[in-house]
Amino acid sequence: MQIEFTRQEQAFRSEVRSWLRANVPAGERPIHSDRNLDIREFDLEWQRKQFDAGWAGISWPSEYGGRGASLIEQLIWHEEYARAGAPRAGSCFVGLSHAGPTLIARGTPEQQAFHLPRILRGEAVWCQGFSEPGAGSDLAALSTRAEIDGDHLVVNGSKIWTSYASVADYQELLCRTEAGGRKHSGISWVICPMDTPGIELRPILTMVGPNDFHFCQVFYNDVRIPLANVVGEINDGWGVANATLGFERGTGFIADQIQNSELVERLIAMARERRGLDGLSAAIDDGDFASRLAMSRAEMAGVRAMTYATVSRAANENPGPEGSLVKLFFSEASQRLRRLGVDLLGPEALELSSDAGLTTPYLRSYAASIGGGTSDVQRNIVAERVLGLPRGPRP
Amino acid sequence: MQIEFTRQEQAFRSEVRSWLRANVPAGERPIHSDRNLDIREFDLEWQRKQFDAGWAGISWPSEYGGRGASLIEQLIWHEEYARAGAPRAGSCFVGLSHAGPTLIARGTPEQQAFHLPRILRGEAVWCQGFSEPGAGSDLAALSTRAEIDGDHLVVNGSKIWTSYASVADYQELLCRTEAGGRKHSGISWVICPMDTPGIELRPILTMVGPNDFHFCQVFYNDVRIPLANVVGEINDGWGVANATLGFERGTGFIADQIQNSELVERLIAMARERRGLDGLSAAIDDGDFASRLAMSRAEMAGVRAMTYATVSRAANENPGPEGSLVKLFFSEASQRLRRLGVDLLGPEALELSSDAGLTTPYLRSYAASIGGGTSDVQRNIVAERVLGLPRGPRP
Amino acid sequence: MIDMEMSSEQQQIVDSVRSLLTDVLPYERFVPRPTPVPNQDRAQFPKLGELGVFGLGLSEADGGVGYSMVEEVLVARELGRFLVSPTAIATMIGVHVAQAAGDPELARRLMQGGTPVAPALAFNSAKNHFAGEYHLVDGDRAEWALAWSEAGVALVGFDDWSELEAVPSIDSTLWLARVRFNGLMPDLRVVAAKGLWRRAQLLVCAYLTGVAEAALDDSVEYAKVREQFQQPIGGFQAIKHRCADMLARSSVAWNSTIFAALTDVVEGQDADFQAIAAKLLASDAAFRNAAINIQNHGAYGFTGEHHAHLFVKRAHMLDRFGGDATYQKQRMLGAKPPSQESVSL
Amino acid sequence: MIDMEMSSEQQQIVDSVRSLLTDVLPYERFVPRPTPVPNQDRAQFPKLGELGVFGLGLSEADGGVGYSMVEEVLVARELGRFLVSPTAIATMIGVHVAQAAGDPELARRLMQGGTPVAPALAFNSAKNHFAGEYHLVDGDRAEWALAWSEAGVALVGFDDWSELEAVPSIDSTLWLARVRFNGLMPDLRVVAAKGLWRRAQLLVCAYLTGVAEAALDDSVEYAKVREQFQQPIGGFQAIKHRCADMLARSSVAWNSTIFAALTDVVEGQDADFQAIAAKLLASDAAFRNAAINIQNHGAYGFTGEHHAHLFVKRAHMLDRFGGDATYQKQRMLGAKPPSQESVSL
Repeated sequence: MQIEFTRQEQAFRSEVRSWLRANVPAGERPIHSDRNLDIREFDLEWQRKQFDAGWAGISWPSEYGGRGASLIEQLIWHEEYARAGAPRAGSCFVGLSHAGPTLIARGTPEQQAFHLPRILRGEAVWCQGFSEPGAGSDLAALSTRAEIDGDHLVVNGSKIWTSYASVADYQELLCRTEAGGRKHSGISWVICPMDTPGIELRPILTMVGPNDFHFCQVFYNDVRIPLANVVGEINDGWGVANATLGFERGTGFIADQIQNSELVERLIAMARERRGLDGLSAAIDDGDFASRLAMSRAEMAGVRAMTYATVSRAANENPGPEGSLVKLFFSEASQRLRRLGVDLLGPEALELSSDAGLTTPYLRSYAASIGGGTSDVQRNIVAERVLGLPRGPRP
Repeated sequence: MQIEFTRQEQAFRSEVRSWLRANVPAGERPIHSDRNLDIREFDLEWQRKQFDAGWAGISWPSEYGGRGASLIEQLIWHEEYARAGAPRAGSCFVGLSHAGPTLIARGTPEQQAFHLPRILRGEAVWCQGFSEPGAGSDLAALSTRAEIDGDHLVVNGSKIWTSYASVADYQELLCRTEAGGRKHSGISWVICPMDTPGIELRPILTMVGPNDFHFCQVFYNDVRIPLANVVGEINDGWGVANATLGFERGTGFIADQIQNSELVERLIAMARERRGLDGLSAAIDDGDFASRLAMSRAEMAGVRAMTYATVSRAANENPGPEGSLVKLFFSEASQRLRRLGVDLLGPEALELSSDAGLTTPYLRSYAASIGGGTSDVQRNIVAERVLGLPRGPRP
Repeated sequence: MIDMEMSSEQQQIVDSVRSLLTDVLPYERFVPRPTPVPNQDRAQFPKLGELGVFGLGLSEADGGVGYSMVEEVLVARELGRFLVSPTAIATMIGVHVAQAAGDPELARRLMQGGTPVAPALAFNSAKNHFAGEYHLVDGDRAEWALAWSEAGVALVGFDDWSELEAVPSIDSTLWLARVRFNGLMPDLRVVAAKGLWRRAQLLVCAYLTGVAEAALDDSVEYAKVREQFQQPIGGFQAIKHRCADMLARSSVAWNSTIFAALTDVVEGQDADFQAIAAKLLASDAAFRNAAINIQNHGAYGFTGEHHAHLFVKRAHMLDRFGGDATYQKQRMLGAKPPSQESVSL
Repeated sequence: MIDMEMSSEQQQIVDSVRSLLTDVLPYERFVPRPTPVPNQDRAQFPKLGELGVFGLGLSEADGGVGYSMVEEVLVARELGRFLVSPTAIATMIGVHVAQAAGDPELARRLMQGGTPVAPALAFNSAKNHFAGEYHLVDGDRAEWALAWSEAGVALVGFDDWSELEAVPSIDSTLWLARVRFNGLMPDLRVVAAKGLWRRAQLLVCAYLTGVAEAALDDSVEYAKVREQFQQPIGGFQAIKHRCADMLARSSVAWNSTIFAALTDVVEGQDADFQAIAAKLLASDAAFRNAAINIQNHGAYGFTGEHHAHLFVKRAHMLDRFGGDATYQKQRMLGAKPPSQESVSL
């Protein structure tokens, strides 16, 4: 057991830090709203910049054009990235963190040769098409169907909660290619070009604000996709989709964790400056605020420790369902923290802020225990796969 | 809608109050420990005193010797009783609040004539024999069996969590008189004289303290009970046991609620007097303690309001599963409160106190969400019977 | 007489309000439009006025309907359920202020519903005056604001506002502005000692309880029909137990609110105590139930397409009206608890 | 090198301690007897001493085993799991105090396990001395007590105790007494600045984490075999989700504890910060998991026949050792967080 970065790792950190300091875009990332092409341009430009400097695909093997960084280097990269205030991968996220790695794991050489460079070079935006209106937590119950017609699939149905659908070039699309049979079989993983005729989008407003269109619902009406776009075996899409689960090996939360750690520090500083309810003493002299701030500070330190542990475990063996543990704890801790932020803010909390404020991140935190698998789903996973408790009575 | 006691009710309250003031035993109730006959004597004597003054069986119809008080009068009685610091019914509880009412509802005239006066006059102690080691939350899964042999039942098996078994004369015993068939049928409700040969007791220590033997496990080894002791139809014991559910019509928590309300006030007074961590300001100036005290004060006020609402509803119609709601909220609120007590106490919390202290009641509060149906069971009841949500997937 | 059940007359009042609201202010009005529209609830207030909503608790001699605070509380709960603009609550209170402060003409006008009063949420509750900074809620082009401080409640006319500045609102269905009131003691005011603040507080509690109950109803309804893993999600303990807890919380909130109102009506010495307890419990129920309702709906609950998020946002708005939970906790500890004597009322 | 997994050598240490404890201090020792017996754990300490438990972190030159704080933490966690008398923790710390304060002879004696040190829990943590009122835990006929204040940690010999008064203990398996220490500065002490308090703190954290983990294990084991409604109760979401939350909590507690220990080893500037965070998280995990474990066991969990209640009571004892959560929260806000620079260690 040890936590001490090697000389090489420290050198890597210095390199990352100076490069980021010099290159992180100065301007704010455009607002993510309905069909905002600016955001695509912003994200792709930032991706190109990283590519040109050799940072693109930090976790991708170098034979696929990635940086091929070690897990610890990835940890360092994500830490420095967040601390430098670098913009989120945004519309490049699905390509870099899910579609790309899936293609690496299961794609044909042709699929890889075509798509991987485009993702890395910031030339193509990907989105995800997994969830459906009728299949949320029960993802495998999906019913979007694809019938084979010659050398094409003909897709009909609908996907939902698709981020960046309106600016994406491709979608990783799960659809049912064989009816009947068991729920998890008969699904295929398909590369769906978003400009194919028959695709329609409906932007979905979030609760965060009146212009916050984070997701789309995507409708498929006789959408013809070449059979060559199927990744992996046909009908084995469930396996393909799960091939990259845990691909991030515990590094996935680092940005959020650091952002929240910084938020705790900001709130503590704020509580030292602002007057409390009596208008005289500082807010931090109120034991209730003090107690919540102290616990949040400890919790965020705990999440960091847990992240290091996960990364160090993943370096030795395949990551298991332990990622669910981090998510479970972290999502609730960050919800508590962000609620604390608006409570400290008092009256001003009623004013919708920018993302750098406190109210908007607070509203956004409602998604923390829902997106990427609800806390209920995480608890099932932890209880059944880590603790070995029996599956619940399900029909 | 109205909450104003009538002149008659106020007069009733005065009468109760002065009688209690003059008659509540001065000494403390003996400790409830293993085979402590003192406690039986104490409880029965207090019951006799109430009987002599005409207060026994406050909720029982007068034709069965009870006081026949209205529901509001019962509420007043319980409030005054608790405020006067009158001793808990203790070993008389099961007779007065469960076995007696069951006999009134389903007993034969002979059973009633024999037992009811003995309960009221403080001559007989009853205990309950429902739960079994293998049938806790799933009460109906009980397996203690009773075979018919001539004009007797022969009982074999075991019951658990029986309070006052060691000082009881009779037990209300649920046993299986018909094997096979559906889980809720084939059970009978039997009056079991505790001096019948073949009954053995094993006292069970609680977590409260090294002498706190609140329960017994009861073993039955060929225990012969006359068939005449069956109450209601044979094999209909489940119905008999449920005949008096909700008999208390919301008054069951009044004593606990008042005790906890008084505890909040005591803690607030204590927090004003005791120094906080810094040794200078009062503990109540710590916003964390203040916040918890304020919420507990509000919660106990809320429980009182809820009790009044339940009683007022029960006066109009049969009480439904709403009692579960009060229990659900109250048990957790009182656990929070009692934990707050030991937190305020600081170092002294490590010293086991008397029941009038803070540590012992704190430890006892762990039972609040377990005894009388766990909080999980209450949530199932509320969700299924009040909200109409589907029963969970059970085989 | 301990009776906390609605009489048939009270039930009728509730039914008629509910039926009107179902007609004119259904949740569907919150479905987002391509071009967002400002809150239109106030346009329906004359209909509410016609029904007597705003003069419910004023005596018939003063031109009101002649019921007590209890009936007002029953109606405010429905306003909360339907997420009616909180100007409705401020208007109900404003009527009493105008009448008590000697402007029956204004009281009459407010009662009709054509002159909505905007709630003014104090940044800090001043001890003995009304001047200071406030948030004005849904008060665009309003004539009157209802200011509330420890001094009491007051109607502050448009002419006495300054530095009005519209700000982005946490709840996009409610226009929000910062404003400064300069008058230390507006003419139209009722001092705290008169107890009108308790009525105001309990109307806010009732609204918050309505929010908590509506969030529960929303969850239960969804849990019965939404299927995952081939069964209604309401069959899963995770969901059903959360719903049970929601009911426990909203029941406590409601019973505390109505108990406090009934205590006020009989002039119980613990009326302050009960009104403060009710606010803490109602606010807590609204916040928690609203958050859990979003969770129970999954991603759908996080959208702006369903109204679940509005329960959260209304909880924030109303929590601050008359002082938020932090403030109420301070007051809770300062309040006089019911004495043993007061049990005999 | 970021490696938070146990090496095979470390695993061997843990295994050998666990195997010894399984043998000599199984949970069965807590099954109540007709006549209660005092805690007998100390009788086994020589065996622990033989295994090296008490000198694990002392250098070989000083007669110890020569491992680091990390191995001590690993062992303290096992002591918590087995609910070993916390005198074991105090003895581990006492060895370092004796050695550092210049009494190697005593250090050697303590290491052997025949002279258990009783933890002394300060009523109030004095800023710059050790005098004051303490609770002495399992210290009947002990020679030494380990006092801990903001001044540091010190060994206080029997001769310097006064006003010793045995009191009923919340945990009947641990003798408890009030005692006063009169010496402001005992001879055998290590001042806070030397950082030994962090080692003490992390051994306590590890014990508390062990308690939290053992409570979880107890729940999981029971949930797999206990049947209700014809199935293991672990299949019900109410139970299984609580178990998942327990694991999340104890994982955070463990990772924080070991992270803090590793930070201390490399003399990270944020070592204080991490040690305080770990205490808050470990204490929270122990309290909550212990309480939930009782709930998961139903009535059985409330008895004194099963050891579930001891997890709660040990949490109370250890929480106070070195300062309870209220105190730690104050310190947490006063601590220096890891700076951006320190990330590069």
